[in-house]
Amino acid sequence: MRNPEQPQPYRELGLADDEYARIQQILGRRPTDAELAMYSVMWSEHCSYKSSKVHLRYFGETTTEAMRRRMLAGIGDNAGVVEVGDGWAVTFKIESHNHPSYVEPYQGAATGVGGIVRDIMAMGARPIAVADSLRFGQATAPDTARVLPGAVAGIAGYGNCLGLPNIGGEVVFDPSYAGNPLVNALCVGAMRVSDLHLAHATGTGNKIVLFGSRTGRDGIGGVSVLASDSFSVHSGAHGGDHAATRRKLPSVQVGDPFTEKVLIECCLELFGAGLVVGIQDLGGAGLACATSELASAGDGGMRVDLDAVPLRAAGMTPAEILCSESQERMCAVVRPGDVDRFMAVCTRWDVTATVIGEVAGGERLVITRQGETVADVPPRTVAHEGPVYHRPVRRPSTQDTLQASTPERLQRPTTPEALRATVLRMVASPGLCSRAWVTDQYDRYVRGGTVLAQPHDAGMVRIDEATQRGIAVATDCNARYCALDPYLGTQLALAEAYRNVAVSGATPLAVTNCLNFGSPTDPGVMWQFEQAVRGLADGCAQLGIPVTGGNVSFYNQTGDVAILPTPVVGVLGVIDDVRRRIRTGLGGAGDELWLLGETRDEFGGSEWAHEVHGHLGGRPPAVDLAREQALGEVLAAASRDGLVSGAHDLSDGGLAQALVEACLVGGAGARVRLPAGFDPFVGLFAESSGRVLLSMPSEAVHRVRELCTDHGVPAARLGEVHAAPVLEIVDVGVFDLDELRAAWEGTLPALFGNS
Amino acid sequence: MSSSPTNASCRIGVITFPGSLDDVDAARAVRRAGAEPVVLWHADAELHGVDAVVVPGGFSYGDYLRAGAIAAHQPVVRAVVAAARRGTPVLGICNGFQILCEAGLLPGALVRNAGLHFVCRDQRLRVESATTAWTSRYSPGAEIVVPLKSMEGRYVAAASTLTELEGEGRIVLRYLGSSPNGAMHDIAGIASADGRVVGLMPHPEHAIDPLTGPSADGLDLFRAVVEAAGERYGPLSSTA
Amino acid sequence: MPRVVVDVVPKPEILDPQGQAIVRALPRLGVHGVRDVRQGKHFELEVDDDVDAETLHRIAGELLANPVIEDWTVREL
Amino acid sequence: MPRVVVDVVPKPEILDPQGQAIVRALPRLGVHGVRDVRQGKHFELEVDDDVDAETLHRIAGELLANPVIEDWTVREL
Ligand SMILES: Nc1ncnc2c1ncn2[C@@H]1O[C@H](COP(=O)(O)OP(=O)(O)O)[C@@H](O)[C@H]1O
Ligand SMILES: [Mg+2]
Repeated sequence: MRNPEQPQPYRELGLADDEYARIQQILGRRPTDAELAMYSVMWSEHCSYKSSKVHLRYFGETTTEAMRRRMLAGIGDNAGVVEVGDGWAVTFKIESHNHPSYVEPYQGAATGVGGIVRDIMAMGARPIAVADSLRFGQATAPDTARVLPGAVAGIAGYGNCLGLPNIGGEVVFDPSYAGNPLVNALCVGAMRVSDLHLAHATGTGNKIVLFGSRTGRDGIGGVSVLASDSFSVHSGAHGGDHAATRRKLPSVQVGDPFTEKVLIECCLELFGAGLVVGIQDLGGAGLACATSELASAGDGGMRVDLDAVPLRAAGMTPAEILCSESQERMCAVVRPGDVDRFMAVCTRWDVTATVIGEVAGGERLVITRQGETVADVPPRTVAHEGPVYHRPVRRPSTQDTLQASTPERLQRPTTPEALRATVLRMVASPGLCSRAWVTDQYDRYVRGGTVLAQPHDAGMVRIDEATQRGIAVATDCNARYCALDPYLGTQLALAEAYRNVAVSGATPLAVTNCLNFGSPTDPGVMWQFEQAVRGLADGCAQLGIPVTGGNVSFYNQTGDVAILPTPVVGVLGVIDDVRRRIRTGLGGAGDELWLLGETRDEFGGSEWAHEVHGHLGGRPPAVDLAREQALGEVLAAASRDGLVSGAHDLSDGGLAQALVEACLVGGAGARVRLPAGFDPFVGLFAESSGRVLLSMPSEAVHRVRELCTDHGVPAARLGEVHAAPVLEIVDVGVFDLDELRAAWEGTLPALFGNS
Repeated sequence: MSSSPTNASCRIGVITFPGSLDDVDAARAVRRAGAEPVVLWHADAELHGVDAVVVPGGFSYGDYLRAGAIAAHQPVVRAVVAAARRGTPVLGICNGFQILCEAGLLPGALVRNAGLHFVCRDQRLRVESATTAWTSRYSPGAEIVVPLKSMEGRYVAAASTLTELEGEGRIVLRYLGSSPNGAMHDIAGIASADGRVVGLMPHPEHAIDPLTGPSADGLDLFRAVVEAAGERYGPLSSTA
Repeated sequence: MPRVVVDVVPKPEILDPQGQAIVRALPRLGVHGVRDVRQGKHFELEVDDDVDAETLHRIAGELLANPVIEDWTVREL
Repeated sequence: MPRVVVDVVPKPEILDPQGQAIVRALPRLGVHGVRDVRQGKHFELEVDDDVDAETLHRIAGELLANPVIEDWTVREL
């Protein structure tokens, strides 16, 4: 601003009056344009967590020393890191790219993958796998036909080109995601414990090197616009209207996966050669974020010269250069003596790299352009000392009505014919049908270490060929449960992800999350958020595994209607020998089928109530984390002793769905008699938590039952696996596997086209 | 770990382009087959005297412009073309196949799948020719299962080229079951006239161990050249 | 029957990785002097005589191009 | 600086599923009367004045197009 009288557009940048006042107070003067832009992007909800901070602290408060034992990095770092044995460390994190994926599904989802992969690289790790947790509006809605194929193609296009196997995720449909699709991408990385890199700029005189893509006018102000209150007003004003949303977004980032792949190899060579003191990825808020975070995590002082930044567009202002969200860029702190070798590695990989500044004495981040100082700020005030809100929190009055409308009154199928028809209908429903249309677009083989991927309950990759040590991950969230009770619903998500990892034979170690919610200005939404955080933290404390990181996405709503509260939970596990992994499919003919856990008449938030009656009400299934832990120990022992031939967790759709999936995935039939004690409908479709379907050779049954008794896990014999390609459920009916396969696999291709 | 006859003196080069992805996997398969993998860098027109070359899968140069188009102009490819003319066995896998076609070592081209999506699946294949340098360990007509993962996997060629390939028995692999990508004549892999250069879309390097792939059916491609080299270098020494 | 050409190019401010890759590849072909390349899409349509210009622009803007990141031109031959 | 356009289209005998997909999608937009669509590539080059026509044809034929499956045209603007 040349004219000091002219008012500054802080509101358009998403800054509230008091925030603007605080900036002036910090600086003791009116901010420059560059400073105003930096503060506005860094103080946005997305970067500053201003509405969630006070709640997220609870994760730290509930993490005991015992839980920290294996944790090398946690909340606050680019991504959490846990030690997994043999000197290996694993880092993983989920991040949302929701709104960009609505505006431009392909590029939005693609750059979502790119961003989380750079987070993992910023820990010094080699990215080894990705997973994607996706939510869309009604499967049959026209806009879903635009968003889903685009987002899936974007994840495939970017992830496949990076050479990262896609080993898991979710696809969920619900009307509340229309106009607010959720694209949450997870990345796992592995490194030697000794190679852990943290983002900090220490050592006066050390150089700041920017490397990767050139900087252009990509997604400028995107971050603040995406997450600022000003945006929610707009999206509220004209909900699904793309044109309007687009006008609000200056521009969309386009991903360049090839450059990112080269950047990965380049970074690993730099780490290996010991040429990196500190490293930081450039994501939301671009250079403004990277420089202020590096500086405040280090000694505090830094000088940056914007003239040195390689630009793609002409006439970019300092503010634009600082806030550009051009993808595929990293920022490293390098000893002066290493700069030449650093540059040589970059040249070998044909990666553009430039020294843009250095670590300086003092405590200020000073940024210049053409000899002029365009910003002079205390970096901590930009990166860490942003505003903290204590938003009003109020349990919505509607919550009681919601819980009062129980599923008991819903008409249930009783005759065998009706039950048989319901099984086929459920199997073919968008919520439960095969995800192959999506997952067949993802490379699950690249890197040669994938031991389990879709359609198995958890993804598993080998991290060490010599020792066969591997890791497993699963992401889950049933948002209908969370709507009925956000505290328990989030614990159910944790329980399912934990169970999905456990049934693979791995031992759960750590938790990450992506908390997708509506507007934080809505006290009801903040109540859901607070409940979810507490439920997850308390649950993790009970299971003894820490939350090592996560991501918050607010403002997922249209008008004043928020999405279902969607706290996606990711669980990471370790297995010391991947050859002992347990597959989801049924074992060989003659094997016995057993059901572990207890079945109750629980239909609140169930897939059946949703699909058949469009009903959401009552209470979610009961959670018993001690039981989940006991189940996990049984499965770990069963895997270690090679007792079971297959294991599939029960979740959405209950036993019926688990049986059908186990038969189809294993390519074997089965004869099953439902456990006595309740009517077949409950046996087939209830969604009671803490249950697993096992197949095992009869020789193993005795040992497995002993294990169950020792751990207090109920076990009931269901039947046996047989050679005939038929699933027979006594008193319900007989299903040809072909018939089931046609129903299960036909739905998504029919909706989104045959590929 | 499957122990296989090793031939320390057999060295097989695996090229790394910027954007190569399955090069590490090809090297692993070479090692499993008992040979020593040698890293070949895209920018060096130098093959370090290897006995055979694998052009691996991936997205060289992002597959920008056209799959394999930019890689085909790299120095190392010129060296590969020259070596192939001297009879050095060359295997192009997926992106490698695309590169060999773009470089003119193999006829035809690979274009966008008919379904327009990336396809990753365990693919049933029939071995049509067991007389090439890479398929000699299979029995003709053998059925194998190997992962296929590609976006530009649809083989196309002029009618005259197809007649020639069919006539000369140069179709090495064919897709079985529903076509994954609409390839002409269900072609999954072809060979040069002398049977030394083979290109295929499926990934045998991902089918060397049932733990990490659908089968171990792919290993024999790599074993074939190791054995042939063994005959040149004398008997195989069998070590784990 | 009239033939129509629609050319679609990435907006100037939008990154064009493909064009950039081509620029970098050309010197290896011994070709110099190519400063910049933008890669877009080229569509050739065969339409009935009664398809008017306005319809053609709808087709281009709603189906052939992605207005968020691309510009387009319509030429009737 | 001269600007050059290179258009690349799949040869007629090569199936063009992208073009076909567009033809199939048009009725859903309420658009009728589009008989056929072929999708190709469109390149816009900025070249120095001393880059001659012969070089441009080399660029088109050796890099931008694959003569096995594609035809191309070069236009100087
Ligand atoms: N978007 C996705 N990306 C990758 N894998 C997915 C995706 N959606 C579902 N999957 C995989 O498909 C299988 C079935 O998914 P789901 O039914 O949600 O599993 P579960 O109910 O056990 O959590 C799992 O292996 C899951 O990882
Ligand atoms: Mg599961």
